[in-house]
Amino acid sequence: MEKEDRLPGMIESFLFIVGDEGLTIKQLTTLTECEESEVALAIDWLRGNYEKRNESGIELKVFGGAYRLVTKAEFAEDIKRLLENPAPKSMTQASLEVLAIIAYRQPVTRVEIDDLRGVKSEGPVSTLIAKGLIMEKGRSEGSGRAILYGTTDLFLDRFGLESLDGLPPLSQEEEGEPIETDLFMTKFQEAFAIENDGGGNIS
Amino acid sequence: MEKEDRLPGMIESFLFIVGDEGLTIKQLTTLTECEESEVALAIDWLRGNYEKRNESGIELKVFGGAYRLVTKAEFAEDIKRLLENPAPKSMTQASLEVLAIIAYRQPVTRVEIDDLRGVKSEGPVSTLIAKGLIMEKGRSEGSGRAILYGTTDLFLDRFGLESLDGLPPLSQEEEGEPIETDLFMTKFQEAFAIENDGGGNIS
Amino acid sequence: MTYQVKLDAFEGPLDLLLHLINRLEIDIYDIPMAELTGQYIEHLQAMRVLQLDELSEYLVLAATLIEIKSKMLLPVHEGEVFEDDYNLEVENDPRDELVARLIEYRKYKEAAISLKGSAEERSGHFTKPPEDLTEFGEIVAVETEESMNIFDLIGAFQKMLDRKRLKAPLTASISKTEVSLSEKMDEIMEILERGGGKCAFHSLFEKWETTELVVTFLSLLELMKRRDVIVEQHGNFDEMTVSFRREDE
Repeated sequence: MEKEDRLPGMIESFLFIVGDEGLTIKQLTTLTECEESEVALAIDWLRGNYEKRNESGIELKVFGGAYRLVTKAEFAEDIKRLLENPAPKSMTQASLEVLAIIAYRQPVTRVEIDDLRGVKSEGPVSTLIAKGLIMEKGRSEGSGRAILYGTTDLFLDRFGLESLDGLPPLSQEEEGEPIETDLFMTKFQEAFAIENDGGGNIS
Repeated sequence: MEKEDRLPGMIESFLFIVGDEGLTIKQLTTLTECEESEVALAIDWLRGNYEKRNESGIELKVFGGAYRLVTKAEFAEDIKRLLENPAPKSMTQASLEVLAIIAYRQPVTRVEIDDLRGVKSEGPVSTLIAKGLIMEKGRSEGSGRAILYGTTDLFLDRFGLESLDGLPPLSQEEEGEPIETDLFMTKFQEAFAIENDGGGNIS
Repeated sequence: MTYQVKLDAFEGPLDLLLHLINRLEIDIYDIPMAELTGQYIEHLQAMRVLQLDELSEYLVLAATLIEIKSKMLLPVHEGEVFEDDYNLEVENDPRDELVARLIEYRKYKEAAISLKGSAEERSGHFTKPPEDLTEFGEIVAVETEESMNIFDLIGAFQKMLDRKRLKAPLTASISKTEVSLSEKMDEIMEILERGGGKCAFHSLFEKWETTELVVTFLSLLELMKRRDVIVEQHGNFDEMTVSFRREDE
């Protein structure tokens, strides 16, 4: 009984120590020497508690299967202000497209990616590897034994996904114009308008 | 008024991010853009709150004028388990980080590795040596004659590389922009070199 | 119609085609091939700035468009159609394959936008570097399964650079606001004053922050250059002392 009382605090202290590494529920189970169900309960309790204390600056999130303590989104601006450094350059549209194809279709070869996009994707693929977002996941059965690509755990973390199941479903084509398309087109046009006004690069 | 409400959370998020370095009340005053008295009040409130929530795993402490979030002493024994645990991801991550730095920057001294990671890398370095993945590759020119580390043939073998040229390039961003601290360290070392020529040993 | 387009804003021929379809308010399931092909080729002509290998991909699609267009222009001769082929003839719209490709591509283009959104949201949550556990004792060298590969290595490195990005500017921005070279020089002179004109070299370096150490050191060098202070060491491993430079020297 006493052990259980200590469990949330113990988990909290572990998560604090490991910081951005996070811990999986399996690791937490080993570390706390408790049952997985108890750990899951304690995590839920902790998570709920952070949410309740709305004056709190941190909260508990799970990305890529690893639980971690992170600062609340509402303080993002304050933190960015204090960091003073330019945010890491956002990815190019090309890299994002390639990443989306790999995320949803993995494992996938580069030829398939090229075909889908109608352009060569060599550059974006190596950029994504260098960023640690995708990796080789074996070779295809075919004669060419082409490299199959898939996403990494870092991808899940960077994109705030619990697991690959957390990817939003691809838009289903319906008869009539899907709303998402309009939204996308509007966004695209906005980008375009900016482009035309400012004359800068979209990248 | 609203700003005041956000103050404890903001301070908590700041303290969380800086980790073991902590922040002085002066720094917090600058960072939050509040009055020192308000900050002091918010800290007291935060501290009291941590004490009240006795299920909490962390608390707020002052060491040498710097406020820090730390784990509660009662979990010290449990945290030791984090060191002995068979496979905490963080340990692997630490070794991989060190290995990556050595692979891409070799030959490299331990001080450089520590500096890049912002934590001591003694443990991972000796683990990697024991595993035969890295080895001593001579001594640096500097006054300390620090050991230079490089990767071994076993490393190439384990990671399926023909040669070091087979390492995928890291994203250009990283290569291009020198990290601020690196710049400082370079200056520092230059300054030291000058000093050394003129005078005796600094140690 | 003159329409200024920045062509490198397109990710490829399919992207350009989608853009045109939207701008011309074309129903993607019933594309007027003549109009679209015309517009597409018009754009290609403006694209001469593109590199040849990029252009070739656009040209391939242009050829496809022209092929579809000409197929559609071909009159369907009733007599040549076998009766049991009738259904096939109806379904086999020459545009089908292109439409399917466009729709498939559009799916991922949308997914890319939503991914970008999740990345932005995620970037609003900051975390901290792992604590240094050495105070708790010797880190046990852990034997892990050797299933790691080069990609784990890259991932680990990227993560560390991120962490660095988060950490370095934070300490730098704090020290920047707090210690400038001239402030530090004044501080050193004050310390000397208090110490009766001298102090131990190492006592100036008791702060742990890298940037502050550097500033202190550079200040000291500057003071030496200006001949305000002098640094002396008697024996090889003796303590160095910093002192005011005497007038008569």
